[in-house]
Amino acid sequence: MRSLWAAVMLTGIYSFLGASWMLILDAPDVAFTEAAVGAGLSTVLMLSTLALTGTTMKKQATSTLLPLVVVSLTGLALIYGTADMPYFGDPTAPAHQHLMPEFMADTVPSIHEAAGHHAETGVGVDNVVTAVLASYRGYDTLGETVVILTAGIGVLLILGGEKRFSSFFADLSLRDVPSMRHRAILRVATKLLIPYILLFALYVQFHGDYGPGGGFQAGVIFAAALILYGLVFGLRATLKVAPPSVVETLVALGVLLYAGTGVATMLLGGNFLDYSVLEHPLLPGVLPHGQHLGILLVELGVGITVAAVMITIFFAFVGREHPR
Amino acid sequence: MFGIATAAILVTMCLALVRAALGPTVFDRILALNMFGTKTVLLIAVFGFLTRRPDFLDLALLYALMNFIGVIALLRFSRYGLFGESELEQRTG
Amino acid sequence: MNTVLGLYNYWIVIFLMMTGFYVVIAQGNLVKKVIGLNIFQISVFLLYITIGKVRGGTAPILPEDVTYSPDGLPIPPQGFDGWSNPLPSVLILTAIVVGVATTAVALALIVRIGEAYGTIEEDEILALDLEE
Amino acid sequence: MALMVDIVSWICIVAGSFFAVVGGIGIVRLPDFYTRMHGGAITDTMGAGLILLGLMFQAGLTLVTVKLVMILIFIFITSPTSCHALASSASINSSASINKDRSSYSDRRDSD
Repeated sequence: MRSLWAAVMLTGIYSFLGASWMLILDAPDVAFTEAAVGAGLSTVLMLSTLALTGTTMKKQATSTLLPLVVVSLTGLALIYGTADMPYFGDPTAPAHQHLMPEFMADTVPSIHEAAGHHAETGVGVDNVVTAVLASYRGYDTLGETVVILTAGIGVLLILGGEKRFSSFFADLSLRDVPSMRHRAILRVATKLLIPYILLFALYVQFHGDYGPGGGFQAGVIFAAALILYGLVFGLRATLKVAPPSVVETLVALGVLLYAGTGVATMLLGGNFLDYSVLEHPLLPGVLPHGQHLGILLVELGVGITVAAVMITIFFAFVGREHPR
Repeated sequence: MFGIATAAILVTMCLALVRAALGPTVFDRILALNMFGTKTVLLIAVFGFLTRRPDFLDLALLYALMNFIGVIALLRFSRYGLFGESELEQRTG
Repeated sequence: MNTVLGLYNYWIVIFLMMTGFYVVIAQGNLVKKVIGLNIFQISVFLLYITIGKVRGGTAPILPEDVTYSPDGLPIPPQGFDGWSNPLPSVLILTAIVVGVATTAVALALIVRIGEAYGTIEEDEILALDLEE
Repeated sequence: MALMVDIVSWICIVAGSFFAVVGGIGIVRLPDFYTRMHGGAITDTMGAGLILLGLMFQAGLTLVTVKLVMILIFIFITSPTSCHALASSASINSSASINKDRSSYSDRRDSD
């Protein structure tokens, strides 16, 4: 396909399809993330890159035979390798024998935990994926959050040049890139929708313990709301809503909250990110305790960092566009 | 019943894909993409009932949202969009 | 399904993976390469998710009124035989967001390359490098 | 009573599926972009509306219905908006490709 633009669009459809497949394969959390990220954010990022670099590609001069041979051979080797893999959906597959039963048995619904069952060992959230993500594999998730932070800083360094970040953004606000301001219907519809999108993001953030959702998804949805605002109202208006200095602080604050929770558990006598020690006497039955509280804090940190990094990346790309 | 709905939605999705592949204009493709997205929303809603766990409808809402953002972004960044070629200057190429 | 055909999920994933791989090595345009990497990435995600699926299982989200079997395992809701594995979901969930962050870095690099060289075609960039 | 609700929801879902397929055929078969928008719009209004209504009857007065209503409202706001944006940018950029489409449309109409 010559038009990169159509290629990006079809990638979006592919991502939608992939997400639907993930939903059917019992992974609603992943489908949630993939839909938000693949179909929404990465499409926006690729399109903004195309706006900067041109939308057509030149005809291929080299032969496509060699790559085709290489790809076919690799594919055949991989298919040969699958012969030893467990069958699709096999409940006795090795992946389901180790750790998974422990995760399932130790995670109890929050209601049970409040009633005192399993309280000393279990993680009291309904969504086992959230429990594993934030508690059993808390170190790993901390690492991932730091990777996202690093990527955000990397994009700023690459696109922002040698200037300080805040002055880079101060520059941006002086220029105005094309917006859809003059489109009345779009503007009104967007204004109607954005509060509900933000509310939905908060719902996803705090409902992640009970159903599909959590910090990663909520952060992306929150950023998507601001990106929608930026697409319709222009960069200058968005910079007023989300001042760069605030976003910049939030990028670091999220990771700080996550790691700070870990340090707090250490100060309370537990291990790093061992939330069982986070017990407190305030409002029993209303405020979450122990593991649940820790998961809530950690997911909040993840959500803040993800949202802030995505907004920063969007600013950096859109701000690079030529002023009119 | 849910089976019928699922089948109908899948057929519609395929038809939308046909239009996305055929084109011929860029707007036809966006239209097909938009329709594909709405049909995915419906599919997820019906699929929840089909598998007797309809608690995952948040996903359908998210899909509808992302679909909207995608279409707006396509119109915003493409030179075919609401600004035309003259307004959004191409840096290179 | 316990024949060799029961491996079909891996074959689909491998086909998708190789499509992405082909785009990466056959296309000269850098944005196209990133798109190829994206396709590859999503197929790796799908690989993990298909491994996590258990036949007759349901999503590992416990209903509020869940009951436990004598060996301490939660009993799935009516109509299901088990739970799907939550672990691949966790791994992939974080990987997706990290994936988009790294894609953003790649795209930022492409933007800078486009500004410095005036093109994002690989062969033209190499030719310009040779001239220097 | 339960049977009545079931029958109503059946009718809604089947009718919605019918409209969805009709719209799908429309988007492939109709001759030019502006008429194809019509096909796309039918799946978004009648198709989505009726199917979601049928699902609401199935769910009864629960949280699920609330979510379905939210989805319905969302689709009913976003779908006309994006259609409007699409149509207006198509008419602004009445570039060669669109005109070509239009002429093929009029050609076909003349030959009929």
